[in-house]
Amino acid sequence: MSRKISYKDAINEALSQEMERDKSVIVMGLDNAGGRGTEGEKDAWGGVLGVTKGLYGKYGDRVMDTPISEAAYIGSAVGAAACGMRPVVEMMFVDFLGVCFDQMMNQAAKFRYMFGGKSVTPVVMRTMYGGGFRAAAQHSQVLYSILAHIPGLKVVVPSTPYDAKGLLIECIRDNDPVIFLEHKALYGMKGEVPEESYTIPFGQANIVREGKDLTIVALGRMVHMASQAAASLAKTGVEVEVIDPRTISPIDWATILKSVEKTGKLVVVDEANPRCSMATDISAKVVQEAFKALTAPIKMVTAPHTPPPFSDVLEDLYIPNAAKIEAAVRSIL
Amino acid sequence: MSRKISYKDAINEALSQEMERDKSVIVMGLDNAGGRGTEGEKDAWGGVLGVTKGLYGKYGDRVMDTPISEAAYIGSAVGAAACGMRPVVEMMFVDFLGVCFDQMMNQAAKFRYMFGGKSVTPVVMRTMYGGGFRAAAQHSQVLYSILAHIPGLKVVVPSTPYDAKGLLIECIRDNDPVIFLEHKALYGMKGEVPEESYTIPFGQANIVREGKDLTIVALGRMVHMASQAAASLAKTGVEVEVIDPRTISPIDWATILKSVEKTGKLVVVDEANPRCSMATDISAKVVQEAFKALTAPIKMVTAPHTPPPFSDVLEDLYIPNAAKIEAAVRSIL
Amino acid sequence: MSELKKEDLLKAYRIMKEIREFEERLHVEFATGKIPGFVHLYAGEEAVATGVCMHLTDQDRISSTHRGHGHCIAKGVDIIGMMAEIYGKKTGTCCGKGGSMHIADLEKGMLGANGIVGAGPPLVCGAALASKFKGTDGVGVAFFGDGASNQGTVLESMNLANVWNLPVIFLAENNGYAESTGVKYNVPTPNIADRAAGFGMPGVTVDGNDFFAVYEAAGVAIRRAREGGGPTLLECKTNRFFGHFEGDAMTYKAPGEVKRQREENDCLKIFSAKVISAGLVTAAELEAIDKEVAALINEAVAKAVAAPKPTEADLLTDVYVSY
Amino acid sequence: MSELKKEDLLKAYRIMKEIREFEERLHVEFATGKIPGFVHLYAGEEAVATGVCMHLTDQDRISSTHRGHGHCIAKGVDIIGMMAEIYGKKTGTCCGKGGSMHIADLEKGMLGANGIVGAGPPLVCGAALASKFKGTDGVGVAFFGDGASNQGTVLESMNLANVWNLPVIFLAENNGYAESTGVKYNVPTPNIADRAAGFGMPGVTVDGNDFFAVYEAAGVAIRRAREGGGPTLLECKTNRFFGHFEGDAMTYKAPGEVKRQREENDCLKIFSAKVISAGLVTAAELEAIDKEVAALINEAVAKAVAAPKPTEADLLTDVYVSY
Ligand SMILES: Cc1ncc(C[n+]2csc(CCOP(=O)(O)OP(=O)(O)O)c2C)c(N)n1
Ligand SMILES: Cc1ncc(C[n+]2csc(CCOP(=O)(O)OP(=O)(O)O)c2C)c(N)n1
Ligand SMILES: [Mg+2]
Ligand SMILES: [Mg+2]
Repeated sequence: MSRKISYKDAINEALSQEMERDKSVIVMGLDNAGGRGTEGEKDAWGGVLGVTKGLYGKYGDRVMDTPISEAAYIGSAVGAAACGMRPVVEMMFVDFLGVCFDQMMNQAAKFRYMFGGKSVTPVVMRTMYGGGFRAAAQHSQVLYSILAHIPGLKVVVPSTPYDAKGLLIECIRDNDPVIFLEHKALYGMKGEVPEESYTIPFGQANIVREGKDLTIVALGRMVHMASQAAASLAKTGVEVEVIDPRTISPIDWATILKSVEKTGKLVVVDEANPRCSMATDISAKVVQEAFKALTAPIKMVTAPHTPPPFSDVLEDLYIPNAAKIEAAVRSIL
Repeated sequence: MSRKISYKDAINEALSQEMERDKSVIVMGLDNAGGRGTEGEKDAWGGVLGVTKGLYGKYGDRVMDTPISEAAYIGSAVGAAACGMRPVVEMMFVDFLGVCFDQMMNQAAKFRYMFGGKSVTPVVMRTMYGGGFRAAAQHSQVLYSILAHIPGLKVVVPSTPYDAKGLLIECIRDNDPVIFLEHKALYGMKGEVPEESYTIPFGQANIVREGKDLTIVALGRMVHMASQAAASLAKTGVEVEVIDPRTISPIDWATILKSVEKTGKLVVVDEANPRCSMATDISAKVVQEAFKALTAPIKMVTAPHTPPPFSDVLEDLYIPNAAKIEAAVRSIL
Repeated sequence: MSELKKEDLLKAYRIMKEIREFEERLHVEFATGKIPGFVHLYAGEEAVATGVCMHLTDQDRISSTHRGHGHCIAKGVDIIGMMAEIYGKKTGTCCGKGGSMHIADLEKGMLGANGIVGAGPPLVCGAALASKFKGTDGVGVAFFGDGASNQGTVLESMNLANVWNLPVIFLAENNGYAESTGVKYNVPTPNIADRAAGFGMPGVTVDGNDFFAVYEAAGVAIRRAREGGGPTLLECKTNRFFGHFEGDAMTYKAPGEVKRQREENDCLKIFSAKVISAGLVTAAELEAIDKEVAALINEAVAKAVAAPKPTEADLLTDVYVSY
Repeated sequence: MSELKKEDLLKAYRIMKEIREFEERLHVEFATGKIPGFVHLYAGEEAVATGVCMHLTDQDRISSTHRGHGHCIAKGVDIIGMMAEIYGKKTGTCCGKGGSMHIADLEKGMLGANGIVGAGPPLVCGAALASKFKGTDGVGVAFFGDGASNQGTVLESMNLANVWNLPVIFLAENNGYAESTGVKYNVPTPNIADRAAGFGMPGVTVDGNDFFAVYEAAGVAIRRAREGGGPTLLECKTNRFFGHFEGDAMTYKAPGEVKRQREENDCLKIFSAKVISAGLVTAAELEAIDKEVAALINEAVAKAVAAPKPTEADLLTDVYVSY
């Protein structure tokens, strides 16, 4: 497997292969084809950053463009999923969840429980998250903690092209509602991705780097920051273990706990705001379940408790980075 | 101060006194007066459970009823707040935030930061939360963790009539957007409440009961469950300290940390679902800041990772109670 | 009337009567304190759900509201299971986990009552979309109230249904009230159907207490949808006989308002009078149905009361298919 | 035209020209890579913001969109500060914390550009409500696009404004596109203004490239609102000359479409031709303004480039008034 493609192309390929395989898979979102109702090119956009580009050419009207009515079209995806389809619906940026959250939180997530187990709702919601684009307070948020808080949703945060493809295919085949979060600053990242279809099961963390001195759990784009920090620490003889949970609901507690049992120390790296976050979630689990093993305070490296700022200097200070992670690690060595 | 009134009446009194004092305070929400556009009584409802009953008689059109358009009317409250009013707007149940969250999360919460400090948005959003009414999955949620995650919002969870009145008046006078969460199962609870107006500052926890053996931090209605557990434990000689943070954003970390420094043990009681919750938030803070003092794993007592069930037997199993808290305490003594 | 065979007329009457009896009985039982939670009764509005659902099969889907019992019964959901559900019993339609506000039966094309005002129309758009992709001629009907007509989701869905040319009927049940607030306050036009034109679809208003008016108008809209003609907004003006939910004293209604409606605008009385005077059905035939329905509701209550509650083992199941 | 004094005509031209020059210059500067983030340009639509805001004072409030520069300039926000903001500088209108999508100036009655499509109309309803309570005759204008006309918040707000009888103008800027999608796909009626009737308010459509048409129609709506007559939906049909955002190749437009619009439908050209041929203003007077505006924009860019960035100390401030 030596073919390298981008995170963005890996997502596109996963969608294409699943649409090919299963007629009940449909794709919908703002401008996911693009150019409808115009006199110019059809398939003009493939979504705002081009992730679904080309699918319209291959699958025609199974790629549905939508009016700017997130609640209605995401709700439609939920309804269609409850009636035998497997929609992959895009909420362009996760920051927009405020206009359509009910359909995910109170409808999709709760149907099965409210209906006594007598329904399945295999809807996938793709959405972009995260900072680095100087896109300011309403287009740079992370927000997956909010989604992970809701029982009934599954939440997936791939950090590499390989994981993006395998996890997205898993999402589409899964019978529960899943939110698939794409970090917009990773779209250009290239990595090895098999051409053939494959899946990665939910709840299976990836040990990105082994180490005995300290455990870092990092999410999404932060996995790469953590790896950078670990590489730098290794030069001074500190062996850090870096874990990428890949899915945060469900989450692979066993791998995280086992690592902390070994290292006795934990740093959690989460690009989100700190309060009630995945960083606190992982910290809390570890202090409950691996307390005896802990030999130092847990450290969290997160964005501060402020909205994302616009200016590049401020955003660079805002997003966790390798230097901050390294400092957090050193503070508890 | 010997007058006892209910939690519900305390809220009503706070609203009335502030409307009396300050003409820029207005109240809006579904049926907050009631009976508009009918041939029957005006002021017929005072909100779905009667909390605002009587305000229309006293303040007339400053009590505004609204169409069922939460995004529009809550957004209006936000806009009015940015233009010199002090609206107290009701989102009937916190479960409805999915239809209007954007106006709180991306508008009210972010204005000041996005606008470089050049705005104030003194809007208060009152909302009911919590279980016990057999109101099932879409009318029993807690969800304050989602709100606490968002920088720019303040989040208040009064557990007694006294706190409800003093905190609500503080909310109304505060210059930031505040969410005021009323536990529907506490409305009937009576307690001493001064007739005159008073405020309780944000970020000041209440030590409900002192003790040296273990710290319980409990929120909202759970404060009473924790007190019950503490009373029962006291009979066997276990002295538990019970802390009610009263506001969760900001939150009084100093009082919590000081208590854990003393007791070495922590149980957090949160009626919410467990993932990315206030329970994890408090656990994470303590393991970061008071690690050395900790002599046992932290325990969380929360609802399980499921939607709220309807049937009374299931709901009783779902909501944390004194017995579960006591068991959690005993498990780490 | 002529369109309907006698068996259809009897069927329509039976459904309306089942709903009425179900609701009247719940009103009584609720007062005893044995029924948990919030209960919103549909009594008075029976002709609407029935007139619409008489056109539907199991492959057509509806979404309902917090006031969902009538829609469920009209769509064929089992009454014994519904009653048990409302009592919070393990034998209920949703195993006691949903309750009155969440009764659903996907096999019957009933996508659920819903505790969130306005949540149904998007779901029904999706159901209709599924019908299109699956190549059935199934339609979707979104029931919603006059109050719900102001919820953004409802308005967005109307537009979406037209953009996607979906076989959807937006069925506005205008009972004059959203909780305690009159439709005259919340809706600034004479009819909710006036909103249709702005989304490029036909809007029709009928007397929702007249089964036949509903049946006919729904028939037109549903045929149009089945044939690919797109969505319709159909408004039915009707009354609710009980409070917004059980426990509501209805002081916002004019004195005698409900009494007058029960006397003059009761869809069951209107239906009976019409079919009997037209000689299509006899009073005795209807009385026979009344008896059967009474027995059925008695049975439903007795079974619900006797049924077991869910147990601790049920608490954590059915959140996910797999996790 | 007759209504307007010469100084008003010159003022209108100056504002339109400022917007045009600001946007054309940003287009050039963006290509150099010095401007961070997403930038949506208003060029082509100047007559809309200008024709409306010429009627407004600082106590009237507007909400804007992601495409907000034109609204800001027309509402009197300082151009030097705006440019610095777009460059992410400490001297910017929002101290560099907001950027292009969040420029606001509450003193000027400008409630903010907005990154959330449809978020503005609710806010403006609140602003108008505040005017009513404070007893000013201030109005609110909510600018939104053809794409935004399908967002539930926008539709809900129209209804709410009527229910509360608010002095609000819903100003639909129909530039034919929502990102890459044509209005013909998203909006099933000939005009967005067709939605007004369903919410009980007047709906008017005008040529948004004709400053005078906008000015007149806005004047009627604003007077009506000030006098307590309630909301109006005013649709202005116009064009955008650049992509949805900078970087968009506009392959969805027909070949030559923008070129044709620039030639035939440029609001600045149309305005100039009208006022000059009517003998109200001379070409020389307009050229003098052009020069002043060019100098102003040069100055704004130069100052923005030279200005300091925010510093670490700014990161954590301004989240709350107190915490
Ligand atoms: C999003 C949301 N807002 C408010 C409510 C509370 N609520 C439940 S029913 C109702 C009134 C609905 O009125 P209408 O749509 O006319 O239906 P009806 O009760 O008359 O059948 C309200 C406000 C809710 N459940 N969901
Ligand atoms: C809630 C939400 N959905 C989607 C977007 C992404 N988005 C930004 S602008 C835009 C198109 C808006 O079109 P229109 O309203 O016609 O305004 P125009 O860009 O033409 O000025 C979209 C889809 C957003 N910012 N917010
Ligand atoms: Mg109603
Ligand atoms: Mg547009």
